[in-house]
Amino acid sequence: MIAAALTPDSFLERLPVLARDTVTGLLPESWCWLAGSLLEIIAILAGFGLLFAYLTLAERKILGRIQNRPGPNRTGWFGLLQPFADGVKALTKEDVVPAGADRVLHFLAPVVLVAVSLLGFAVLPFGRHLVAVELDTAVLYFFAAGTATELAVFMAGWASHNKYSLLAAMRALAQLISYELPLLLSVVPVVLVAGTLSTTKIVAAQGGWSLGFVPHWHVFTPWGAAGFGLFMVAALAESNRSPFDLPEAESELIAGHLTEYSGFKYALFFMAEYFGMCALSGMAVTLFLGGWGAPSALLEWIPSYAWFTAKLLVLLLGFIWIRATLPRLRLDQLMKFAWKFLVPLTLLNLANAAGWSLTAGWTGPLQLVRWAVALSLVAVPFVVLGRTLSAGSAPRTYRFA
Amino acid sequence: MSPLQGCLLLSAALFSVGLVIALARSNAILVLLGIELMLNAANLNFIAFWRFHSGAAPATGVIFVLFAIAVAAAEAAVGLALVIALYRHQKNLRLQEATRLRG
Amino acid sequence: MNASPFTNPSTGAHVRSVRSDLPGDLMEVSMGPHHPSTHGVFRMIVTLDGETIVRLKPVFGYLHRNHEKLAENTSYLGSMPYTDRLDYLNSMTNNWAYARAVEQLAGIAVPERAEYVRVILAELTRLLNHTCLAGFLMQDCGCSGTPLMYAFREREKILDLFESLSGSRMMCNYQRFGGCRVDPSADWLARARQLVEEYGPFLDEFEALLTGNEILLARTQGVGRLSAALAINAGVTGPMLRATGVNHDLRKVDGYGVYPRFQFRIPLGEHGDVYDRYMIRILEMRESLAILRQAFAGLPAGPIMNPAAKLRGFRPKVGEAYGRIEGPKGEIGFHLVSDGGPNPWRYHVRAPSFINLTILEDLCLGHTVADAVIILGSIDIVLGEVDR
Amino acid sequence: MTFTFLILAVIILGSALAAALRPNLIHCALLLVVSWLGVAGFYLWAGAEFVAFAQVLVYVGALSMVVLFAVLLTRQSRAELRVDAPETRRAVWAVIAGVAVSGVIGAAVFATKWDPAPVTAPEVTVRGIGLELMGAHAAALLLLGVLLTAALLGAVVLAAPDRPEKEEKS
Amino acid sequence: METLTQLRDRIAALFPAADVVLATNPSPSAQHALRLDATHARAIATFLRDDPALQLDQCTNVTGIDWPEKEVVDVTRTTVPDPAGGAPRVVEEKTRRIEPGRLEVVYHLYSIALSHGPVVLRLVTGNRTDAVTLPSLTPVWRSAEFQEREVYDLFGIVFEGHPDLRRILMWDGFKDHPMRRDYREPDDYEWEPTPHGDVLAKAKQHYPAPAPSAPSTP
Amino acid sequence: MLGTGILQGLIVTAKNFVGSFHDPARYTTLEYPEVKPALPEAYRNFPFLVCDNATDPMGTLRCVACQICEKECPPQCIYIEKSRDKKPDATGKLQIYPAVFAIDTSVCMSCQICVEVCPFDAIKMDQVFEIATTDRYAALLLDRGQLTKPNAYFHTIHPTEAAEVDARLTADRQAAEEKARAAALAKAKTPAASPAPAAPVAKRDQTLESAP
Repeated sequence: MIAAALTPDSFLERLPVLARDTVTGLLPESWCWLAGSLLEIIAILAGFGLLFAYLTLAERKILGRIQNRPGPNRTGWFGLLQPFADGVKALTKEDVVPAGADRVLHFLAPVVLVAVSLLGFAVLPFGRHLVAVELDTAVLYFFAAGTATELAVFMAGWASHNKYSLLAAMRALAQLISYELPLLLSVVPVVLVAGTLSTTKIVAAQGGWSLGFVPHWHVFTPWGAAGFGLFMVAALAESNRSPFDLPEAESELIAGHLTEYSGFKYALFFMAEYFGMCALSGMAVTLFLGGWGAPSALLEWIPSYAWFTAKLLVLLLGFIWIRATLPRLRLDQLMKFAWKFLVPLTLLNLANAAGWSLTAGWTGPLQLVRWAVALSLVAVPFVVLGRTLSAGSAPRTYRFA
Repeated sequence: MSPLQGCLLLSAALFSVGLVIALARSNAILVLLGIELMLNAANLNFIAFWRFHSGAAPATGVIFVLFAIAVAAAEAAVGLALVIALYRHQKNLRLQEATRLRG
Repeated sequence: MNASPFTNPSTGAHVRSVRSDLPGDLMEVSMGPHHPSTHGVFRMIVTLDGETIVRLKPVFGYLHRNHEKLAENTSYLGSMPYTDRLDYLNSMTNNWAYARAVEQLAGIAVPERAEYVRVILAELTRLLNHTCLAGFLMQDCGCSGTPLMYAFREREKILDLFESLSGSRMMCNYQRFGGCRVDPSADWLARARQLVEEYGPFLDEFEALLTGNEILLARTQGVGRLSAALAINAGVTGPMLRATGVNHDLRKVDGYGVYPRFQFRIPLGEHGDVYDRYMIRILEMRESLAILRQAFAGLPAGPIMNPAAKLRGFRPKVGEAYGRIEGPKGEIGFHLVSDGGPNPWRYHVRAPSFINLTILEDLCLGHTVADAVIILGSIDIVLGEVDR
Repeated sequence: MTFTFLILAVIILGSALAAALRPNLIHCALLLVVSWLGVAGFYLWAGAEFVAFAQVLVYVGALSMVVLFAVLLTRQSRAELRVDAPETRRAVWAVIAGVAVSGVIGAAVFATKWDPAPVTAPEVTVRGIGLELMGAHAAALLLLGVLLTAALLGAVVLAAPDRPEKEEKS
Repeated sequence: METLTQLRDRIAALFPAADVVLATNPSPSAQHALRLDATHARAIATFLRDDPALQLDQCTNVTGIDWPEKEVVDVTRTTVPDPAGGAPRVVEEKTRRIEPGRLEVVYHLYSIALSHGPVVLRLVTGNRTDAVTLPSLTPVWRSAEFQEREVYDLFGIVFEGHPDLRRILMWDGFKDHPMRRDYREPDDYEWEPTPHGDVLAKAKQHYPAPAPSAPSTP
Repeated sequence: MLGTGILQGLIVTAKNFVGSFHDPARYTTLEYPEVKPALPEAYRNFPFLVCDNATDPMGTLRCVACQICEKECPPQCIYIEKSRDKKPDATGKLQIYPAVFAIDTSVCMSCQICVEVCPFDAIKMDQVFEIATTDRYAALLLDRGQLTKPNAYFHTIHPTEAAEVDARLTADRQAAEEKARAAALAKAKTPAASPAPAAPVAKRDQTLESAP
């Protein structure tokens, strides 16, 4: 069978590693480490740079299609050159710094933002052999690296000397304070069950299949599904995407922290937003969707990085789909949602995961009990908290005269 | 100069800078930040001793610092809450003017 | 701040709560005149405490072209195309209101067929306006254009109808004193009938998209509450007034045109908040569809213009008249004073958006910037009409 | 004494000193963030990965936000952010105190006879830290939890406005 | 609803000092009006709003009208019996008089509660220059707030007791009142090459020098 | 339950996304320069002047420079100067003609009032809307030559209206001829009688009364 011949360590699977080794093999021994790291950095920059470019196009095209219009289709075949046209435009536009702005911070903000949002990619395992840095504390590193993004948004908002931007800066801070906690807490169950902070080990813990086609991904457990949902909601907020795009609310604050940015700095903000989105989606794939693992034993011959990319793209599509549909929350509602809904749910989910890992030995009918309890621990709080959260707001019936 | 001495000197310098900030500036937030710096200097010492001094238990220094960071976070949270309460009360943050415990 | 007579309860006037103890840490933001959510060139000078609005002063007039002065220097007929440009979404109802005022001033009768056609066009205009408003309001709530594009997709179909009838999509210039300019053909009526049949499913889709959306409910319910008493006292009309629960619709109250012949209901709100204003408009669209069906069924044959009506050299006798109809945004009225000459001596537009704006500050106080945007959106203003 | 250490020391001390001198509160806070990042870098250099990331997470991720929030909440206008320069007399005394403290500590550091440092960092894994925390330091961990809860509640109570209608923000 | 004449009589009974005149409207619309005097206007307006039989709770429309000074020819016809015993003769006597200029504010009132209306109120200023103060009815009907501001802006009628009497459509620094009949637009427009005859002529007048860069004051 | 409304919305957008690939009712965008919109017959844009004969446009202009449209035009974008001499019009009758007839299309608001008030069916609404120019002023001022288009063109853009107008004009012309013939006959019979007045201008219908 060809599939069997290709698994698990086929040529395709090893191709990127082989390519790297070929290049570093040309250099003297002492340079290997540096060259290897540089190659990895270049690969991540190029890969995600290209992904960013085409993600902007995909977002516009998908939004267009959802809105019954074609989206950009003039530059190149099907508009495929649009991202480059945008890039050229951004580069050639005048860079305006408002009078009275804090010039240094105004300049630093987009740079810091992009730099920081790139850091997270270092520990994502893109494939069986593809992880830039093997860290024992990878998950902690990932979230530590991501914390500075809102700091950069704050810097941009504050340095712009614009009232809308200042409001955006306040919103960014409030949003971060509210959403960092559920984001981290929704990850903790995975760490608890997998017993490690290392991303590669977390992916390894999700390997294998029941019956050959039900993968042992965390998302297929009750706590994992809940954790995945909570993580994605918090990730939406963390990456300032609709419906949590409050700092950038274009219908209220025009573009919030971006109001006073133009040209390439503006493009950098977008780049950082998409990088953040990709990094968080990649983390979600790693933590809940089995990372680079194939969904079925029969499909394992497809290289692992292809699976990772496919899962990543599906999540990114979800981001775009949600953006096309939902209105924006208000700041106080956002905080209420975080503190009164997400945080309790993540805490309960933590307990749920703990119970799940304690009852790992249960079999037979006890297994059913285990599932029932875990499911009810997800569903009941969701319904109850959801009801209290949306208390007083419901579709109304109207009287007629 | 051994690495340990270097680290301890750095820590001492950082502590002094924190002290100077806490003593010289009158803004309550800055004073708090100075104290934070001093705490950081102490943490630096723990790690320095853990790394460059033999005889310590393998994880003690690290765990000490973790506790210190947690306590520092709590301290900062309470401190900043106090700052906000102070601001509500006297409409500025000058510590020299905060001379009464009762409003 | 001005000493406000609103604070005197002995006059029975409606008190506007003005905070006099403004604390120090306030920020004044000038929202507009170029702000994406002010629906044109409109400006709100907002004083914020954090993000909470403690004072809001609307500023407008950026589009002021002294429409009324123009009309005083133009013949009665010549003002008709200018009325298109007042509320540029609703040129048909503007035309009708003006035609009605002139008809009252000069005592011109309108043939029955023309009355039916006017009702058809007015209800199509109502559909158009409310669809647009729903789209704009959702856009203000932060939807990335999707509801707006759906609304515009349907609006285009109505505009196509207007175009093939009157020759222009928005600046229709269709009504005349004593009738309508062109008689709609059977083909046109068939197309309009088909549009009406297809509109119900579109409304269902639109409602499925957002009406039950939890975020929208949270954003709009309880926001910008308007009391019935204040609404009446402040001259608020149209869906905004009915959202507060006041049963007042000129189609029923005045019974102008042939409206008394149709069966339709008036949806009434209860809370007077943004959600009610939005839903009243959605429900009104469904009632409009019912009116349209009846109008198509009952459309009589006959002339479309009163043969006695003059186009050129129209000089009404000395006198004055105030004619009003229920426009999609509220009561649109024209006050005409004639001195017997070819031009009106005084021509005044009672613009519903303009008067509905009176209570903007009352609605926004205590809410946040984000709410101010959707409250303004729910008032449904068109600056062409506000500034005139 | 490595080159990395020197760079880190320059970053840490330089940004802290700059923070001591800047009149602008936001700049001070952001410079201190740099200083904290430097400290995290130091931990990383010293081989304490976990602590380094915890430092970033807590100081850069949370504390800096709270500080900036406090700065913005307690401003009256943009001009207010410029804190008056330190009074000369106080500043002089503060510097004297600072120099004295570092002098004393420095003298002690040089006077003490230190054991030679171990060549490699002690091996500390995340698992090891976890086991230590739940084993030897379980009581301390519990106490810390109580302390953090108390601090959180205290902070909320302190910062909560007297007027009940205002939204709780921090 | 009672007729306007009855209403006038009722008001006259309630406010004996008030001068209420029935202003007839000769057009087919037959929307006649009550002309109130300024001193009692607000009291009468409050009465109209609060009277249970009227409940004119909605002031829909507020307009200003400018009536500049004009010469009126009054024709009085007198029938003179022919002393000769023939058919009586009609003698037309023409008198010319100057009707003084005035500004007028018209309020259209409706009742939502009782679904009737309109009751039209008119307030008249003394002249068009210095006696242009009228009482504001905004304290009675909030809807008059912006509309009275508009009348103030465009006609220059000063409403006493208005909470926030500022210009509303024109900008704050604007001097004149553009809806007055004798308003002439200031000669301040920017020259732009236009083929339109009138404008061209005006431009020539405005810029007598060939160089359009240096506008001269008229 | 929390989230059902959101899910419903997501389903709608998904339906539209899929529908945009196969359902023309959902994918409504026209890509303009390549795909031109189908203009309805009633569509109106700027006015043009009708001449009866394309080979001699100025000679067969229907306009007699009565200046009614100039007076009635709300934005006053029409500018007419009467000729000093007279030229025979299409029916051979001597008429004044416009020496200058200009429309400033930068001012014109396409309201069609000039068409409605014209008693001679001489000015009609065009359908050309791609008249963007780089010159804001002179290029948007259309003079007599640019404005004049033959009746055949009018037939192509507004066939129904043009047919009506032609029928009416023919009827009027015949009536005029008949009247003239009758008058001539009567004149021949009773030369003392006053000559019949010149054929009245073509009247559209009763709604149009003669200009004041």
